[in-house]
Amino acid sequence: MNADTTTAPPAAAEAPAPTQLTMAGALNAALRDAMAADDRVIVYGEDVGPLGGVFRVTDGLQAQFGDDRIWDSPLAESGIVGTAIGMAMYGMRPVVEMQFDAFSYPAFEQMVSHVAKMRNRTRGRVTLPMVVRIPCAGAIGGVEHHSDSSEAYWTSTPGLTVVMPSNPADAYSMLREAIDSDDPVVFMEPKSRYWSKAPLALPVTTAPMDRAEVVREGTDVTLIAYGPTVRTALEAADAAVDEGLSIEVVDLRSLSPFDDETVGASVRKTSRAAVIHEAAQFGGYGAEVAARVTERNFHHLAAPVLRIAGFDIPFPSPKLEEYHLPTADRVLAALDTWEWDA
Amino acid sequence: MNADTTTAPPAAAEAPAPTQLTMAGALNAALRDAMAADDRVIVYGEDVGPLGGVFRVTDGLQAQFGDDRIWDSPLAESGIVGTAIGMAMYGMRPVVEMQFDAFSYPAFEQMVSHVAKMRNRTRGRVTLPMVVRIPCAGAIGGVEHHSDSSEAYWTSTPGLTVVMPSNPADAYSMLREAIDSDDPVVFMEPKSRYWSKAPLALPVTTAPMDRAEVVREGTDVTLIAYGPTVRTALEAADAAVDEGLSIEVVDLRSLSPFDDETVGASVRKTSRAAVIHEAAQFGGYGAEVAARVTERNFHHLAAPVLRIAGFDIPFPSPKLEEYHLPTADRVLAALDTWEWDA
Amino acid sequence: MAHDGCMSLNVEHAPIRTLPSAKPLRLLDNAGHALTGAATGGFTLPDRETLLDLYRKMVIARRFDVQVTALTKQGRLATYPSAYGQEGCEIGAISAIGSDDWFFPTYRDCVALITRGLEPGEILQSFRGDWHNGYDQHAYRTAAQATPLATQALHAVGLSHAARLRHDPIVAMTFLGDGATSEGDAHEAFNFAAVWQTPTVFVVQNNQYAISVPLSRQTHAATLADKAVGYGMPGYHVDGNDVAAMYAVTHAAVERARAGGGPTLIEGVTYRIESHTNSDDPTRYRQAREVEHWKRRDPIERLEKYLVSEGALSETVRSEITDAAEALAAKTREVMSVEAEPDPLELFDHVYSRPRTALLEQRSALEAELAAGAFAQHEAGDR
Amino acid sequence: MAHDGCMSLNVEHAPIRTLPSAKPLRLLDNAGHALTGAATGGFTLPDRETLLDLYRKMVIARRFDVQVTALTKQGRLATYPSAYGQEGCEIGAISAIGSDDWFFPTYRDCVALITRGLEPGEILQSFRGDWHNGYDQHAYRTAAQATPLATQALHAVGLSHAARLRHDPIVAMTFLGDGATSEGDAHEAFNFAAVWQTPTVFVVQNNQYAISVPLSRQTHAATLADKAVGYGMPGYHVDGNDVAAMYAVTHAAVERARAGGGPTLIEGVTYRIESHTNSDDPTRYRQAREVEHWKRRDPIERLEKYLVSEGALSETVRSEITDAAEALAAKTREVMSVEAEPDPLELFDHVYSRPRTALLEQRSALEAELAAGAFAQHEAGDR
Ligand SMILES: Cc1ncc(C[n+]2csc(CCOP(=O)(O)OP(=O)(O)O)c2C)c(N)n1
Ligand SMILES: Cc1ncc(C[n+]2csc(CCOP(=O)(O)OP(=O)(O)O)c2C)c(N)n1
Ligand SMILES: [Mg+2]
Ligand SMILES: [Mg+2]
Repeated sequence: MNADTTTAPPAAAEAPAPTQLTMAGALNAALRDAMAADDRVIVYGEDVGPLGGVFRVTDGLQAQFGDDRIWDSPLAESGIVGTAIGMAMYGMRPVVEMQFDAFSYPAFEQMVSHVAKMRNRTRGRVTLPMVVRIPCAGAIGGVEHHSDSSEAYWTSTPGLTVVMPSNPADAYSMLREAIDSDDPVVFMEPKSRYWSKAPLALPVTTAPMDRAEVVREGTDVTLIAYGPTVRTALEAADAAVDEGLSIEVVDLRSLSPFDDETVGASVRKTSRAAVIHEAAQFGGYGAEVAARVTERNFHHLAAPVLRIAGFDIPFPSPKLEEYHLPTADRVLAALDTWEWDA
Repeated sequence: MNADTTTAPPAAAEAPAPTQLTMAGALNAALRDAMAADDRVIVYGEDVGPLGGVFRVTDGLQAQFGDDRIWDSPLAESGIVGTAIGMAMYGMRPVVEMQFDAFSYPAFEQMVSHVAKMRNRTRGRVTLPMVVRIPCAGAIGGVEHHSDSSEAYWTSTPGLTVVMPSNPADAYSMLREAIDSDDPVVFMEPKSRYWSKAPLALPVTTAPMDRAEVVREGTDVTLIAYGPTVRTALEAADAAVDEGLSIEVVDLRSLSPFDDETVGASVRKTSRAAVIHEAAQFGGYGAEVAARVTERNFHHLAAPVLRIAGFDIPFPSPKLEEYHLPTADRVLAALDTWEWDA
Repeated sequence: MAHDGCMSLNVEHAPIRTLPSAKPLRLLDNAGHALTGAATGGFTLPDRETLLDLYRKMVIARRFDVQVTALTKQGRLATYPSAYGQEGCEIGAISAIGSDDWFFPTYRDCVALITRGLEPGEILQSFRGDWHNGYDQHAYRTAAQATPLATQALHAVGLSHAARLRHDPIVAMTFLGDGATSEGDAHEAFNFAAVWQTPTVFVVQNNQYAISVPLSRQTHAATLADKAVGYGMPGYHVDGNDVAAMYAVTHAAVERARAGGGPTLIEGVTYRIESHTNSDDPTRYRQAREVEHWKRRDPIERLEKYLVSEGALSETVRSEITDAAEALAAKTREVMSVEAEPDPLELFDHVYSRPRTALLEQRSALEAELAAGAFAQHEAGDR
Repeated sequence: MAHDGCMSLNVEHAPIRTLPSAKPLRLLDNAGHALTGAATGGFTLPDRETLLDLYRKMVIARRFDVQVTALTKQGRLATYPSAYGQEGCEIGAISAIGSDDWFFPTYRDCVALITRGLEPGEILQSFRGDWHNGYDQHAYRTAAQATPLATQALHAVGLSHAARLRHDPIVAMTFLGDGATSEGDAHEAFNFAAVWQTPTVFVVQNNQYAISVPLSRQTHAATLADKAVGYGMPGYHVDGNDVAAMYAVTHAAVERARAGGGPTLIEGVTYRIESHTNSDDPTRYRQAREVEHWKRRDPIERLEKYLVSEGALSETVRSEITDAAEALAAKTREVMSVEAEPDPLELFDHVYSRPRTALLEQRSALEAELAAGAFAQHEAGDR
């Protein structure tokens, strides 16, 4: 401890100086702070204990909180989600981890038939305050089954709340909010952003979890993105400046519910919109975005809402993923297909 | 036997006279004929043997083909689909039944990580000629978990082919084609249509499985429907005549792939379209239809593509399902929301 | 807030490796004679008061079941899965837990719910089609009846583990069918419970069929209780039509679980006398002969013979029980005689804790439709 | 075409109810001494030729494994899950099936694939990141390596059942990890196999860890082989570092399966000496001491000691084996020294048998991008 602390300005003690934090670090801090604040918060899953998770999001938590607050479960995802339901019924606030999107599939029945439906089935008597964390999407050179984008499965399921942060500050704030939520939350973490950094002073509270945010203002086009593609959208917006195109970027943050208000306001301003995601285009979440934005803003639209998405193929092997994933170039090329004089 | 048969015109012997057949009966006949034609076709699942399936679609088949061609498996859907994969790898053509949509969820991982991906993963070396039959949707007064509409889960999954007949003739023809297909097919059967009848002379061959069909011509609006909502669309079209509105109805038949050609031609003709389905609107298959039709026909559209769908809620109990399901009235009311002078 | 001294998840109990008895454990034979020796597996007959109580509950529960089946045939319910013939299993087991313990039932287990004190109207709401579930889970410490097979077993494991972490001495009991044991979730539940040593009691009601599929197509194991060995937990193979044996074995399991001794798997061998549900046609897959055979092994008659032979069943007791049973039947008829008309606008109320804008929009749209008389015919009760 | 006289699915075999031995079966002790009596479970040491063959395969497979780990450290592979230390288990088992039999491996089992005759370049394509799988399943009768845990066990059951329906006398063998036994699919596979009495051999490689999670957190059973009891099938608890025992037990199971005797569950007790994959950090969850302990139980050294004591390992044989191993290592280095550049347009070729219009549109779009030089940097090999 620095003997000089008394000479430091008093404000410093209240608002800690920002430090560079990765998204993985921010998530780790959110779990740590949530566990410290509320002993009903428990964490389990595969390899979350001594290993700290394959992405180190739970690093150090078992050492701090012990084996009764955070532990390694047997290797069975339906078991993990199914037991979390029981724990949530008893008033705990379980935060469970699915190791990768594709490994949440064994838990599908528990997610759809119980997590999503419990509150409705019981006329609101049984709420499930639980969080299912899912490291998601690609661009990490992962071998087969390690880069799926599963969001559409969850967003198609009434009763689930589905969110995906794109940056460390949101990661912290939204995970805290998800844990505090009385309803179950599917918390999706874009793997390729785990090591992205931002200066952060914790605890940080960003916009409420169910709100989209305009992360860059523009006048000509609205790019709607979430998770890993927010960066892609921002890159495209940067590059478009040279072409004299002013792009507004909306980070959805919440996939379900969808923030019609924020997105609609942007689209009515720009009159053109495109949505970007990694998942295959056909039946992807972008379909809902495009359908919805069009339905509600048709007479404001000068052009169809475009979808810039993965191809309609299973996620490719590491050497081929770059051809599949949307890039800023591909976004700009897509915008060029519009009849700009229309 | 009628002693007078020799006096009947000779043509009668070649083209059997149509008889009234239910959709369940047509599916039964398709299975029977496929099993008779090809001994690689095997059928198993829960209660498909002596009981003949809870909807009687496999009625009488075990008596005819024996226990080695059609049998009751243990009660485990992942096991059913997983073993079917192995059988298909060995050259069999398994046709397996999931008892209800919601009971296919335990098989989700096998469906998404293997059925959908096997051919791609193995560079086309391993094809899976298998059919997963799923009695789907509601309007049968079913208790909880018996009326889900699961199609969006399958259509969001590249590698799957997803079809849904709306009438007995298609049911027969499409099931035969699905069984003959070298690729896996998710074959969805609208439960509420099982007992709908049509005069049929078997075997019948309707349009190829991947084509949509205009089942009623019209000039003002295109209603896009599939499975149980084709009837709803036709009812709406009938009722609309009084209002002086000419409605064209397209029966999609194939959900994945989507027949852009047939649907596009209709929409370009009418310049207005709506899609109808039972599943919740948010993230439902209608989102893909609306997004796609808009993308490809934007400048032909006089109004946004509407979605008339279930509410964004878990499927209701029997007494409340009528409020949830799209009706012809609701379809017509939705069309009224368009700015018709625009 | 940090790691305190509560019990560690590192469990010290050695795995159990004992094979369940090949013959089902039994305390009363089919003629109502009390057994001694090997057949009992070391369990002793509950005292007379307990047996009388079990008898009373079975008679009442059966009357309820028969009444509901009749009402279903009259079209008053959308569906009803009867447990006729399984009362020994259902009531022996459910009577072994207390009101602070939790119960995770399936669709099959209405007679256990009645025995647990739930009201007929609460239980039958879902089968009448009003709403998916009609009782208060927390008040009765009873989960909503599960339809997706074996899924509820995991909920029971999770809940009882949470209770253990909280040092609450409660137990969770869950029922599963023979068919349900084939599902992956059954396996995961057994395994999680054994690894975590949760206070969970799994009662497999082996009623010989999963809808139409006989046990021989469901397992190649000698008994379903044998599965316990693969999880290192105790397994018991019990005559499910011997309510005394079911009670004794489940009671011991509950007490062991409560004392920190971990989970138990109990198979009750029984038979479903009625069809799977009212829409089933059992003549397609089983012989009348077989049903007759099992009718002669009726759980109520068995205990009645014993009680009579012991002189424990006075006419006063009998008539008190009959009266109670008839009163329940009357109450059931009464509550089912009025068709409930659930409010369609409630459809939107419980999906999320916090109302969503899009759902409120949909609610308004339906409200407008209702106001415009779109469903007037129905609301007039015309269906 | 109608119901012919082929074998019925109604199986007559009685359920097996024997508990596997608590101590792993073993034919050679760690010092390479041949054992007799109870320890062997009645199995006999394979003949010298077989043992020499197993030894040779293990040495070659290990050389391959070590080579691939080295190449992975050099960045030539995206990932590699080593089986160092598990060669006794892998090779004992895989050597028990013939080339007409089918094998359903996991990501862990490259050394079994090498032993089965697959080419290094074919095996490593997926780990290098070229495509999800790089060998011909039908030619090698070997399924693509499975990543979603336990899923492949069901494929093995289905395939072997199909073979049985076709009267083809083949067997399917599948490997599973200790962790994978916790998944619902493992249970469903064991159960389907036992009910259908399929010719399937399940080999559970208990290497003590599922990534970081030790066996004690995975099961409370005394042995993983104990699970067999719950399915009425034979289970064997075997020392997986004794290749002779693994071979003898799996060989017997394969022959029994081929003769119509149904499935077997075999647990090989072994240890993963390397990290889970190259991106794992095992120091976080296990002690160096433990690794050292297991290194002293090396499967190759054990058999080598026996063969030496028997005078069966001449210098000629040794050097022939070393040469073969080095040749394979050289071939592996060579095939991995050139970076494959898979054709991006192939992405669209295999999703469906019949090309879909929408996919062809997407293919054309990518083709145009490529033509326009969108990925020129990459194509110049600049990554
Ligand atoms: C996951 C799942 N698959 C299928 C069904 C359909 N189903 C309802 S009851 C039943 C049979 C269950 O048999 P068993 O577990 O023995 O219970 P029982 O009805 O005999 O009490 C089936 C197949 C279901 N409810 N859930
Ligand atoms: C369904 C599923 N869940 C999680 C994973 C992630 N994962 C890959 S390997 C592994 C550990 C597997 O352990 P084990 O079965 O013992 O095999 P080992 O790696 O030790 O050979 C995990 C959790 C997966 N591949 N599949
Ligand atoms: Mg049953
Ligand atoms: Mg392992």
